[in-house]
Amino acid sequence: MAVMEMKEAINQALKEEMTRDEKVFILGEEVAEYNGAYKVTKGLLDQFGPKRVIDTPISEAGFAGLAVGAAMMGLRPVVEFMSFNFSLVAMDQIISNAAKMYYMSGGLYNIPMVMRGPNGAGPRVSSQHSHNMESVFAHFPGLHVMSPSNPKDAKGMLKSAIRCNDPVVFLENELSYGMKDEVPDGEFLVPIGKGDIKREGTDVTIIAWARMMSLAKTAADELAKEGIHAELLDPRTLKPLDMPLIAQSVRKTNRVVIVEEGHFFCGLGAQIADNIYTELFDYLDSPIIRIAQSENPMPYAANLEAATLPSVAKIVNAAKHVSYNV
Amino acid sequence: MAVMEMKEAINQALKEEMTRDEKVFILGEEVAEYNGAYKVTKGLLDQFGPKRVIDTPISEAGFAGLAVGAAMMGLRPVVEFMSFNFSLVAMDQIISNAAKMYYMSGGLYNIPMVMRGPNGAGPRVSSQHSHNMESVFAHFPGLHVMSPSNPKDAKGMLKSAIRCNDPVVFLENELSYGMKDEVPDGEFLVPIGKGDIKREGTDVTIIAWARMMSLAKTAADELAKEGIHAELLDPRTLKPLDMPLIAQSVRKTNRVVIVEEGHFFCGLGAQIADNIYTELFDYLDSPIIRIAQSENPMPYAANLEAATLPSVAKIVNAAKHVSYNV
Amino acid sequence: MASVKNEVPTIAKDKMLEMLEKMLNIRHFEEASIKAYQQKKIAGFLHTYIGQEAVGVGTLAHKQPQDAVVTTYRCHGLSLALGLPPKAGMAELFGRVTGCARGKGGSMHFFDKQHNFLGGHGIVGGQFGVGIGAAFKSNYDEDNAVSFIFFGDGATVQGTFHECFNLAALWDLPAIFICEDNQYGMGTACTRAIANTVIASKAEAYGCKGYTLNGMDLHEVHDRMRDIVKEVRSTRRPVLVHMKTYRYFGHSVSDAGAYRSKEEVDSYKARDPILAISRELIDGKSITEDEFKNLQKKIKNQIQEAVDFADESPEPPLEELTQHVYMDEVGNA
Amino acid sequence: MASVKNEVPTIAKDKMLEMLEKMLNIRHFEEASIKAYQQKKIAGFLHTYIGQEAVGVGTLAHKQPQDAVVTTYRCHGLSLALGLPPKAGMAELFGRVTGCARGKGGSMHFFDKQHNFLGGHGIVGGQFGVGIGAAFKSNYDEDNAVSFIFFGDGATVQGTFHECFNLAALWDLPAIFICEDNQYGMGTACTRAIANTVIASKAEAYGCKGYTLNGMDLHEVHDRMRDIVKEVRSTRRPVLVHMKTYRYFGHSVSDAGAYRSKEEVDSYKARDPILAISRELIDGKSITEDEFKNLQKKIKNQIQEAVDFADESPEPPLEELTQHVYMDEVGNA
Ligand SMILES: Cc1ncc(C[n+]2csc(CCOP(=O)(O)OP(=O)(O)O)c2C)c(N)n1
Ligand SMILES: Cc1ncc(C[n+]2csc(CCOP(=O)(O)OP(=O)(O)O)c2C)c(N)n1
Ligand SMILES: [Mg+2]
Ligand SMILES: [Mg+2]
Repeated sequence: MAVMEMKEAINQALKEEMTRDEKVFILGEEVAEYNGAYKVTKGLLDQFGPKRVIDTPISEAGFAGLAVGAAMMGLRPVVEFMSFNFSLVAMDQIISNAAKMYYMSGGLYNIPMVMRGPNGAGPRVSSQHSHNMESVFAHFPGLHVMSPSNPKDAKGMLKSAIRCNDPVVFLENELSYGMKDEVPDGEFLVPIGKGDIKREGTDVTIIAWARMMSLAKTAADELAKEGIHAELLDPRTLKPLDMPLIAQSVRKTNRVVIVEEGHFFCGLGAQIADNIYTELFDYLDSPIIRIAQSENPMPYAANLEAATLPSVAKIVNAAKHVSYNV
Repeated sequence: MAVMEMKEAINQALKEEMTRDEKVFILGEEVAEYNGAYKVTKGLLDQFGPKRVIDTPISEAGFAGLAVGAAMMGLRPVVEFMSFNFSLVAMDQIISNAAKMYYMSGGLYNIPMVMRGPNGAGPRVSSQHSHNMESVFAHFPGLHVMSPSNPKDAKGMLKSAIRCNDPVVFLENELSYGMKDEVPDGEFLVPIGKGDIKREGTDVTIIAWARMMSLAKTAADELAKEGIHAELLDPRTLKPLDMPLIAQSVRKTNRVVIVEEGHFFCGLGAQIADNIYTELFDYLDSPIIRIAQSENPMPYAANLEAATLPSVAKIVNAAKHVSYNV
Repeated sequence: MASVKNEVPTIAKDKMLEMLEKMLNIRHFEEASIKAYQQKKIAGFLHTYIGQEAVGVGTLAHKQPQDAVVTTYRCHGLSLALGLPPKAGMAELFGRVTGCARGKGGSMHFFDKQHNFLGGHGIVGGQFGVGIGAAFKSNYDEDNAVSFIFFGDGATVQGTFHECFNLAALWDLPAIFICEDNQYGMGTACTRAIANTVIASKAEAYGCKGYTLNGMDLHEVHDRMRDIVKEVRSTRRPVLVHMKTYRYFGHSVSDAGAYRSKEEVDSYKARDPILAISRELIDGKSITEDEFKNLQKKIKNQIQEAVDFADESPEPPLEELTQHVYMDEVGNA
Repeated sequence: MASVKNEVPTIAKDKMLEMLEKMLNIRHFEEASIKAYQQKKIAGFLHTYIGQEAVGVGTLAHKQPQDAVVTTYRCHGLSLALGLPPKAGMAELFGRVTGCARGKGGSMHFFDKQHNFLGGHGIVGGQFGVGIGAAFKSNYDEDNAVSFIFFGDGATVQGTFHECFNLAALWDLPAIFICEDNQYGMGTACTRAIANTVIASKAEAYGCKGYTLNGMDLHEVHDRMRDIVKEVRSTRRPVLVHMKTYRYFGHSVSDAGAYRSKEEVDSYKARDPILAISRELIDGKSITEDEFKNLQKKIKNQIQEAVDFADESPEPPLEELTQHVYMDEVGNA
């Protein structure tokens, strides 16, 4: 076990998988000579050479499409979107090609391809650079969607994603790249579709993923001081959801708060809530509260940006609200 | 009042608005000389000439972007996507530009622009041509989303959409273009954000929009035979939702079935359900049942396509299920 | 341009016959599919390749096993040219589990792994990336393959054309971009869609070579493509081939094609490659009239067998509905 | 290429002084913004225009009031060249309600309706459509405007470049596509991104004219753009202008620019347009050394005032959070 930053853990996963399987290669803007816009791919060019670590022009639809074709022919591309905001220009390749190919070819062509990069809010990067894309990608059958909340999971999840024979959208957070924690050496896999209880608790289940789990942890600390013991549940894989784990927790706590960084309307949280209401209606002592971004594009101004995003205070309030409402 | 097909009603709305306001123009593939791939724009070229009814090359990102710029400069473009499947190649223009411009310019540049065309399943058009896009567009603040279920609404809603000073995504159905009904002559507006009760009932609220309302009607007929009186609620505008109307109906029936043609996971139905659970928890006698497309890309084979889509039988079963579960 | 009659034929008699047979196979397959569509055995969109046979057959004559091929929704002809059994094609059109995509893809989404046929794509311009991805893989694995990327005139103005051609040129990918210019994208004449219709010249924007070929002339297609494929196989530089061709029917079976005059359509039919090649072979005494008629009969029978096969084949079992969404079973999905 | 010293100056002295002032204004604004960024008064991305001033100032000297302008995230320089008050620009960078986008846009999203400045766009290639849309509007309303569309070398390989240039050429839209080629897209030299770096030649793919200009030379930019703008205003045909220029700083303030040698950067700084023009005016006795120093001082003071103004301005009130999402209040939203 070594202590390392999130971005190093992702880097380690890439290195290990590229060493294990020479069909794995990486392409994206600035991933090679620049070592990655956020240094996630640092050292990979040196280690694996320009054949397998490839700087692309600013042609997301082109290189995402190239990856689909390469995957059909047996390679295992890892596409880095410098940020997932730029996946919008490649949306058709992701939805109409990557997600649909295996099905519409009647099982002839699967697409073992990972698309990864930072998702969601950056530091003050405004309206066009702050999209959370999980709810969009999760909507379309054919894609798996994963998003880690800590360095250890990041490594184990990305290794599984690269080994997956289907397209995986792997969502990171620029704001979490510097997060430090212990990461197991060598082979360590987190299975796709398995969530994790990050803290046990009895009074309320807080479901949060990616960067939101950090906020949830702080919120849980504050709640503990007031005698409310929150259970923190990280689905890790957002599609498919680990409903058995969610059910187990909700049966215990009977109260749920869902925290997502993205927009509220048609957000993934609505689906999680819907699943819980449908499967566990009788176990709920209170309506679920969802915390999400406020319903506006991301503003630049510091005060407005802060007001837009979920916060520890909002989580604490929601948890109290569902808890007192017995 | 004249009886006309859905596509004629849309055509009439376009004609009236183009006559009323010379800033309104139409562009899209085959809208002019071909009179529209589905004949929705029939006669418009003859009446308004090539300056205002414009055939485009197959460059959706280009012409959607052009419309955004033209809207910023004061024109009122109506963009036809031959089908909304092709909006995926223009996704960045819709999300990053049309939806964000007014906000990120601090209110300097609004975008009075309508994007319209057929959404969802066509007749046996397979995986890449059957996307329901409402849940994606509704996710991003800055867009209004509307989808009519009958010719009369189509006319009144589209006229309002064209007069709206913000971007409106207006989703039609190829499979409903031939639907006939009475349509008011001349000025007739359905306000954005107002739903409609298509049939009053007492036992269960069936929320359905666009083509699904036709299925819901047939289902309601069958249910009535068994003594179950379904109230049929068409939100018409999908964003913003008419929650007061939904609340009023749910308070009466205490039971809800939501029918959408698109995919289940992160579908709009999840958001509607979440709203209802949150606002009306104590009025619900049973968990809501959602009917949606099964979780696979659209297959071509007739039997599989039918199995994928919502059906009258599925709606009837769901309504019975929530009704008997007192 | 009339079909060139070579005194010293550049194509051996056997090869000519084989290509004629392939063209006939496509022609009759498409005619049968139109008929089946009218009988409502086939649904959705149906885009036929009739008129364009020389392009596909003449080009793919040079395909080696390791090469990949990708095209649009107008994909039956190329699949058959590659060797897809008509039964598997027809069954796909009928939506049967015996189809080349198990009935899930339909007319627009033929696939054939045996021949590295990567589809059958419904989104205009959606296949460029797939095609250069296969070319990329060939360089990666050093297997000396080339990638045949077919597309229509209308697709030249999609952003992916530009992005993918630039990528292929930048990275020396062995991709052959073949524009099947049938002069219309649906009802839009290409002069109303493309600012500069000298399509081959677009290659220069990427520092590459462009060629213009008469796609109605099987000799020209076959001979020039032999050289071009050879060139790309060795240079690893992408090229753009502008094939001037024509579709005799509407864009799809539901399009009456009112935007074209009967004269225009007839002028192309007069240069029909099947007509030209069969005449040439008969005139050159390579085959007799009777042999040709027998060949036609044989193929028609085979197509009829394909139709019968499709008709008798079962639909996909319902449990296939949610199969092939994902290859891997993960979590609780 | 050294700056051309004209014996018979093509640009009047007043105009030269005005342009020098504009370039200085941009330079000092950007320097102040870097400082404020280091002091954490500005956050997010900050892309400066330093080095490229001659392009914006020389080009926009020919903008008429009805013309529209659009560019990338590297938008401060052009806004100032158009006449945006530095206070409104600096306040935007500080995220204050007095900013040109009420503090909502930030560095990448300056807007200025008075000058038809349509932004400030963060997505590479995202602004092409906006630009040709404005040109379309000009034809629609017959107001004789042209549209200035600025973009980087890196953006030439986005699909929207191709789609929008084709549309502009097809429909005779008066759009001036101005590629500010600073030779890098972030850390990627344009030779590693663009297959054919003779960028002006790409216009031919659309049947249009392309021009290559030395963007470090204010005279050349000003004089050639005068003719080009005049041409487009009358022909209504789009053109592509390839401006060779350079950014002295990294891609954004967080980029150290290690991919470029000091020699390379210095070679461009030696041709700095502000240096060249101020020397030329002083040498030609259009102004004295002292007058130039006073001008610099005046501008520095104005920029300092802008910084102070920004610093003292309030953040947007919280009720603005959900304002400007929609203009129309509808339904129950
Ligand atoms: C992105 C996209 N836009 C629109 C369509 C609808 N569409 C299907 S085929 C077609 C015309 C294509 O013409 P061309 O590329 O010349 O090919 P052809 O059909 O003539 O072989 C159009 C507009 C589509 N499938 N994809
Ligand atoms: C579609 C898209 N992809 C990637 C980015 C990230 N990005 C921002 S600027 C930039 C480089 C652009 O270079 P160039 O066009 O030459 O403009 P310059 O910054 O040199 O002025 C990149 C890759 C983006 N903003 N949008
Ligand atoms: Mg065509
Ligand atoms: Mg650049």
